[in-house]
Parts: sequence; C-alpha cells; structure tokens
Amino acid sequence: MKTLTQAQLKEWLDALAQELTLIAPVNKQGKLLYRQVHDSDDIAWGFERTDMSPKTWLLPATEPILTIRQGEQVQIEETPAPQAKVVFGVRPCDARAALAIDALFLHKEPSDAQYARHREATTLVGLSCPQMWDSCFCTVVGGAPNATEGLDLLLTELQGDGKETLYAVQTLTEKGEGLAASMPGLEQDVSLPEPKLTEGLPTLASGDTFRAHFDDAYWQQVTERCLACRACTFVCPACRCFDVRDEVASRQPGLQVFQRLRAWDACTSAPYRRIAGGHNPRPTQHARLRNRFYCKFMYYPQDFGPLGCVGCGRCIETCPVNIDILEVIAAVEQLAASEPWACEARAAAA
Amino acid sequence: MTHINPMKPYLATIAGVRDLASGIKLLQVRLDDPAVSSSFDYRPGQFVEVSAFGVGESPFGITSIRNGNDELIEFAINRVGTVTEAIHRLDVGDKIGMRGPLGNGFPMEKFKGKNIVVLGGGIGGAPLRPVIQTVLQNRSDYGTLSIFWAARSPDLLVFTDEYDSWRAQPDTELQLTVDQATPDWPHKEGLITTLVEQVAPSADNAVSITCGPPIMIKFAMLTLQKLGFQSEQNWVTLEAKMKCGIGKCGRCNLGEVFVCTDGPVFRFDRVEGFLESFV
Amino acid sequence: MASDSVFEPKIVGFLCNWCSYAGADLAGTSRTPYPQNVRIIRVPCSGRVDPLFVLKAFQDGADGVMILGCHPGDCHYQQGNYFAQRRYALMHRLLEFTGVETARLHVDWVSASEGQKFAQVVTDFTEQVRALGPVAIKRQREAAVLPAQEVVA
Amino acid sequence: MTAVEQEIRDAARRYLEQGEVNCVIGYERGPTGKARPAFIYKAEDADRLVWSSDCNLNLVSYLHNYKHAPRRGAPVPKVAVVVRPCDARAINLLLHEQQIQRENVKVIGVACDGSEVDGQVRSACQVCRDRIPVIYDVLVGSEQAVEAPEQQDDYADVVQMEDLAEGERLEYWLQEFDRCIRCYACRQVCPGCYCFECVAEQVDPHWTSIAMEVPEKYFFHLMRAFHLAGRCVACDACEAVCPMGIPLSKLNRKLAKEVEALFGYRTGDDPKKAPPLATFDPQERLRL
Repeated sequence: MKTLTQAQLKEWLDALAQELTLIAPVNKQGKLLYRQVHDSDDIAWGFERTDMSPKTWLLPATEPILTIRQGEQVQIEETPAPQAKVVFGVRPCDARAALAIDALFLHKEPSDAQYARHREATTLVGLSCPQMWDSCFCTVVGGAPNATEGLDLLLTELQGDGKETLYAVQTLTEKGEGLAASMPGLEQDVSLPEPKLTEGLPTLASGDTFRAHFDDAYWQQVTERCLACRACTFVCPACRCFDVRDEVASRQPGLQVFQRLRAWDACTSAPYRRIAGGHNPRPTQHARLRNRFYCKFMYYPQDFGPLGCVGCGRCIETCPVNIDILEVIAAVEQLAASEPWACEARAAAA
Repeated sequence: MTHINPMKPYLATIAGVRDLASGIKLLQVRLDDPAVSSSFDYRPGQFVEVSAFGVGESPFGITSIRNGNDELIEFAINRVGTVTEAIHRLDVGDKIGMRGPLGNGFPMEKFKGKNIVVLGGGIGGAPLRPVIQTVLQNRSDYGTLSIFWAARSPDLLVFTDEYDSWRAQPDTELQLTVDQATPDWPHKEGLITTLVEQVAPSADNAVSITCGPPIMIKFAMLTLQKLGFQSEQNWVTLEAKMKCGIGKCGRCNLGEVFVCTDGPVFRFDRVEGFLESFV
Repeated sequence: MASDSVFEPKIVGFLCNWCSYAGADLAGTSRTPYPQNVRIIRVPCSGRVDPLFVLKAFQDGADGVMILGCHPGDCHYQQGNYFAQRRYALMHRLLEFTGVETARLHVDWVSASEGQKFAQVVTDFTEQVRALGPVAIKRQREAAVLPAQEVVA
Repeated sequence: MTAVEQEIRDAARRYLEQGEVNCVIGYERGPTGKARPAFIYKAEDADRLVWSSDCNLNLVSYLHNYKHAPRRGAPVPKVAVVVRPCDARAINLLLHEQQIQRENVKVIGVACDGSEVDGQVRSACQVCRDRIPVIYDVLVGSEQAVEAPEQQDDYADVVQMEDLAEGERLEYWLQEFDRCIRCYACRQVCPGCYCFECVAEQVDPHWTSIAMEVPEKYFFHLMRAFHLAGRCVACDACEAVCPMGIPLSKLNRKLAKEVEALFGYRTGDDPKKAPPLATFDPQERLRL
C-alpha cells in the first residue's frame, strides 16, 4: 500500500489546486465547511466532523439548471459542466450519502443531468475516521468509520511513533487511480488501524416496523418541540429535496434572461407543500417531521435502495431543540418490542 | 458525456386560447420541433410540466387525446397562483415550455368491455375529458358511459359546449349538478355524491373514474362503495404539489408513493393502503 | 451607458401620491430639469413604504433609494409620514451598521408645490450616489448570463 | 437537583394537579445531556423538568402553538411556561400584540443569574440588567439571583462595530452571512416572529429569491432584524440556535440601542406600551 507523509500529501494537494478545483474543509469563523482552497495550509487539518457536508459540491445549495433567453426567439440553455474538482477530506459517511443520492438522481430513470455532470467532474478523496465522534452512529445504518463505499481514494492516518503523521492510501476506483498516479510516497506493507467504535447503540428497525408504527402517538410527542426550521435537512448529507423557480437575471429592451434556479428545500418546513391557493396537504408539523424520518428509514430504501441516513450525527448536533434521530431509532426499536403484533396488524389492514 | 436533461422543457407555441369557465382557460399548444411533436404520444390521465418563462413551472393534466396528425395538445388552466396567472396572460403565438408526458395515465385498454362511470368535480373534469373522448371514439369497445359532472357553481363547469355531443352518443348519459345553483340553472343542485346516489349506476361490470378536489374524492369513494363498487373498480387521479415531475424533488410523496411517477392515476385499493392520507 | 464612461446610478424613488408625486409633476410641467436616473414608483403614502421595498430595490440592482412624502403634519392620512419617519430613522442606522452607506437611502419631504425642491433633491441625491459607485449587496446574476460588454451598469 | 429545579417542578405539579393548566412547557434533559424543551401534561411527569445554564431558548415561542382551540368548540388550551427574565419580556410583547390571553398563560418566572455556554457567561447575559422577570405568576430562585450590575448596558460591542470603517463593516457582515444556510432556525425560535407566511417564503408577491446567495441572506437578516426593531427582547435565542454561529444579536442590539436612544423604549416593560414603530409622536423630528 502506498504511504505518504503529511508534507508529501500537502505538496500533492497544492499541485492539484493548481490544475483543478480543490475543495477541503476549512475553518470559517469556527465552522468547518467544505470550500475551495488554493493552499493546503488553509485546510483545517485535524478536523473531526465538519459542520456542513460536502453535499454542497454535488448538489449545490443553489444552482441555475437552465438559462432561458427570451427575445424574439426563446433559447433554453443548459448549465455547462463544472470544472473538474477534487473534494479532499470526505468522511466515509458522507461518501455513502453521495451513493444514496446517486441511487435516486443517477440510477432511477430519468437521471438528473445536472447532478450527473457534477458527479462526473468530482473525485472524492476520503479520510477515514479514527473513531466515532460524539453523536456519530454510522454503524447503526450500515456504515463504518473506515468504510470505502463511494470514495475514489481513502486515506487513513497511521498511528505515528511520534514522528510526522503518515497516511496510507487505498485506491478504490479508476478515477482514484488516475488521481493517485501523481501522488508521491512509498510502497510499503502497513496494517490499517481499527477505528474505535461506539458501543451500546440501538438497532435500526425494519421498514415494516416503521410502517406499522406510522400512526403512533410517539410522532406527535417527538414533534412537540420541533421549531419547523430547516437546519436538520440542510446539514444532512443525504437529504436531497429541492425547489425550482425561475428568476430574472436580466431585463433589457428586447431581451429578458431568466435563470431556472434549483435550491435546497426541506420537508420539515411548513410552506414546503403549500400549494397555490393556500391549501397544505401535509398540514401538521408532526406529519412533516415524521416524513423526514420515514423518508430516511422506510421510503428511501424501499423506493431507491440505500437508506436515506448515513449516521453522521450532524442533525443531532445541529437541532436547536435537540430532536435526536438516534433517540428516534431507539424509540421505534422499543415500539416494535412492546407491540410485536403491530407489523402484522398493519399488513392485514393494508 | 452528454446527458439528456429531463428538466429541460421543449418549446411550444400557443395555437389557441379560449375561456372554458370562470377563471379557467383552455390552452391549445403545438410543440415547435416537428420531430418531437409527431412523436409526442400520451395517454389519458398523463400530465405535462408547463413553464411560463420567468415565473416557473407547474404540472397540468392533458385534457385532449392525440388525434392522428392533429398535434394540438390542450390543457385547462385554473388561475390560482403565480404560474397559472402568468399563463393566463399569454396569447396565441406566445411561447411556453413543456416537459412530458409525465405520470402513468389511465389503463384504457383494461377498461374495454366495461361500463364506465366518470365523476368529475370542477377543474378535475379536465383530465377526465380524454377518458370520455377515448370511450366515445371507440364506442363499441366500451359499455355504457355515465358522466357525473359537478362544480361549485354553473359558471365553473368545464367543457359545457361539448355536453350535447356527448349526450348524443349511444348508451351515454350526462348528469350535471352544482353546489350553488343560479335561478336559471335547469339541472340538479347539490353535491355530486347525492347525485350519484340518486342515479345509482350499477356496479356490475363497471369501473369508476374520479377526479376532483381530494375531499370530493374521499366522499365519492364512500358513495360508490355504498352502491356496491369495490375499491378495485374505482380509479382516481390525485393531485399533489410537484416541482420536478420526475420523482426527484421529493415534494409529492404520499408515504413511499410518488404521485408524479407512480401516479397520478391509482386504483383506489392502492390509495387505501397509502401510509399518508391523500386528503 | 457603456461601462467605461461615467457611472450612471440606478435610483428608485418611492413618491407619495398626494404631495411628492404631484411635486414631481410640477417639476415636469414647469420644465425643471432633473437627472433621469430616478425611476419613480407612486405609492399612496410614504407610510406605505415598507423597509422591505428598500432592501428589495438594492437587491434588484438599485444603487440608491429615495422616499419622498408629505411634510410632517401634512399627511393625507394624518399620520403616515410620522410612521415613515420613525421607520427610516432606524433603517438608516441599521444599513449603516451593516456597511451599506446611509447616503444611498434618502428620505425627504416634498410638497405638491415644491417642484424646484424635487428637482434639487433628485439632483443632489443622484450625484451623491454616483460618487459612491455601485451598491455591494445587489445580485450578480446579470454578469453570469450576459457577455461582459452587454452588462448595463 | 438544585433548589430552583425543585421549585419549578413543584410549581408545575401544582398547576397540573389543580387543573389550572393543560400543559407545562419547561426544559428536560435530552439523551446527549443537553437541555431541551419539554411538554409536561401529567403531574407525575413534572420531575422530568430541569433547570440549568444551558436552558437558553425562549419557550414563549411555543405559546403560538397554543393560541387557538385544537378543534371548533373546544376551549383554548391553558399552558404554563418557564421563563427567564428576558423571555418574560416576550410575554408582555405577545400580550400587547394580542397574540395570547393573560388568563390562558401561567408564567413560572425564574430569577436569573445569566446562562452559560461552555462555561462562559453568554455575551447577552453579561450585559443584561434583568434578574427578576417583569411578569410572573410564580417566582422561583429569587434568593439565588445575583445582584444586577449597577452599570447600565453601554452597548460596547455595538459601539466597537460602529467604530469600524464602512468597508470593514460591510466585509464583516458579508463574511458572516456567507455562512448562512437559510435554515430559518433564528426565525422559528423567535417569539416575535410569528407571521403565518414569512416574506422570505412568500410566493406571491415573490419578495426574495430562493437562492442561497449573499444578497438574499443579507435581505433576510436585515428584514428580520428590522421586523424586530423595538420588539426584540434580547433573549438571544436566535444566536444560540444558529447552526452557523452568525452573531445575529449584534443586529438586534444595534436596533435596541437606537430604539433606546431615540424613543427611550425597552421591549416588554409594559404590555400596554406599544413598540415605537407601531406608534408616533407628531412633535418628533428625527435625523434621516
């Protein structure tokens, strides 16, 4: 396996930054965000969990998907493919989240062209976690701190013997191979350290269990404190709901230019489903918050394959009123244990 | 690599506009690209996303059937929000964008040989018109056709100019009702459910097809049940807030079902199994 | 209006229907010249002008916003301009605090008979905003969709 | 368990036992050890209530969920709410704005000695002069309340910003707003932000873009701050919940400073006094 020192890694990253867009976690007034960097010294080395996920670079918070020029003729232009970019320092959970979004945006017909362009242009260079941090629960949803799925390269920090930090490089895809070709380093036999796992986490109940407890009073109870903000969905690496709207970019005599913007949206906010005329088909907050959990643990896996949650724990840390998705998982597990007949009853009713 | 962008609309030109009812316009459009236009095939019950450039996109049920070489596509547009208002301001010759056809549509083949009961409420009549047209064009393939057409008031009834031609067909009846009649209204006054219960179409070898506001669908289903219709005989087309129409944006789900890609047409027994209520 | 010549600011003027709009009319009918940078929006009362309008104007590309109403005591609705006065006294200070020059927002009282004053206010304000250059908080979309030389300053 | 905690539990239990309220809104300990809002319906659950220095939301916001009868014909629910002195001002604000009825709300006021975050007294609490809530039905912890600082709030942090050059101030706010993700947590947590449809989300008219770009964020935060001019109670919940750590209270405090200087008004002193932007004085001539 190839190994390289931190100095070599920085050198390699600096070279990458010269030729393409290099994105890495940086510290912005105390918040760890994935931003473009031009110098590897700007990277927040030693970061744990970032405050925002690298989702921003695959499904940007706002992006024009079409440009519409309306003059004598109407022209509709697609947004050109983005420049090649490398995201460095992707945590394994976030890479699995990208796979979850792929399942819907790439593999479910029709695939989303704009997302596909971002995906093609992007290489994900992972950095495995030495341990599960506070609120992390990737192991509950099928991941691991050193999982390789979805990554092109995975770097693992080796236990140093007091000397300079050493990284072991796992090459996982052709894309990763291409990128690693320019990487300095030394081929040597190393054993990768086992990450430290958090014990005593709950077990995720099956989709059927969730189905059986859809109408449980628990959902109203857990929602009571919900403020109906959108923080949990925006920090989530796997939430993918969006809004689309045309907006004026330029208005001149004889030519109007509009952009069709796509921006993140959140099923937890009240206006999300409100339709013209004011009717809201999902009128209660408990139905909205419940939808978020059900989407992640039941609808998404059933409709598209992967779970809609990767256990990064960001929503737990971010929620202003401490609505804890891990507590929800545990509660559903408990509901299932206390009412084992519910699954069959629901199936019979349906 | 090039990608076919499902979010990119085709350009279309408005070929005709007429008032259908109070606040509702019928738009006839033709796709600009002849190749796209000639291959643009759709079934009753499918919908398209119509763009009013600079304002946005909204889903509308297609309210016409494809008639050989006549490639006009029709929608009924009720003025309720920003997009529909912008579309109402357009005129013949103006450009719109169109994506589709989207959704599943009615399985008209399956309905062959059956008696058809159609329940349309208000603008909900729009996606049912192609069903009626299909039955009438292939009259011998289907059994009797009973149309129950309702609206809040007489000026909100859609396709009034076609009633006579529908009635003129063999084995076809049309029943009209409004919630609030005007003095000159010659037909029934009251809810569509009352009317259906009075006329009591037979459930034998019949299918019902309903479109209207969710609350009307809910009560129509109860009424049909009373008349002996099984849920498997009842077909509905649902509405939901949609943005993308292709199952990505996550806005239209009822439980694990996406109205835009799995529907909007559902057999009612399936709807009964939805986790989330459609009402 | 090419970009290399002198900067022509875009100015949005919210004019009260009863006094200032009539004042502007008077300036027009008496052929008093004033800069054409101002785009006038007639409002029923200066009290109708929500600070939201000001922020939106800036966002949509205005470099300066002026709100003209009746003199205190002369409001057609008795009190609208008093509300406006309080509102914009605060708004000015908030804009200043967030780094937008207060000189970009001008609130003044112009009566129906003050055509001259209207022209003077518009002239002074236009020059004041011209000196400041373009506003920093406007959307940058135009540049993204038009070739550089076509972007109207 | 502290004495304050015990008093809160006792008050909650009493209210529920005597049927004076349907629900008590307080704090409980979440699974990660953080304090979080709790809704207590049964007297025996009152022991879930806690009080600690990280109870830094404003629970008065939740009263908006209890304004209306749950169904036609049912009575409007009666609730008790645990408040700090700053939160209590929001009760006066909502009373003035006729959002709540006094008879439907019981106020469990907690005498405050400032809440802490990570062992540091929050900046809002350092300058706060309130120790006893302006309105309460039950007062707890009064003997523990520390002396209020004699010195008046001098808005030193605001003045420091004001003293920066114009360009520096703009740069500062653009940097801060750049991080904003428009999650609207600041708006949702605020007791004074209760519009049914916020201008930030209104579709018709479409005030602001859905884009997460700095001009829209600037628009949103200024608009929000302005809507709270003379209405902000300085509870600082907006800043406490911001996932991006944006110093929102600076905006609110700037306006509070100006409102105090221009109109001599402080939010929530008296439910009968209108906020300054909802009233006027014909004699007044202000610098514009």
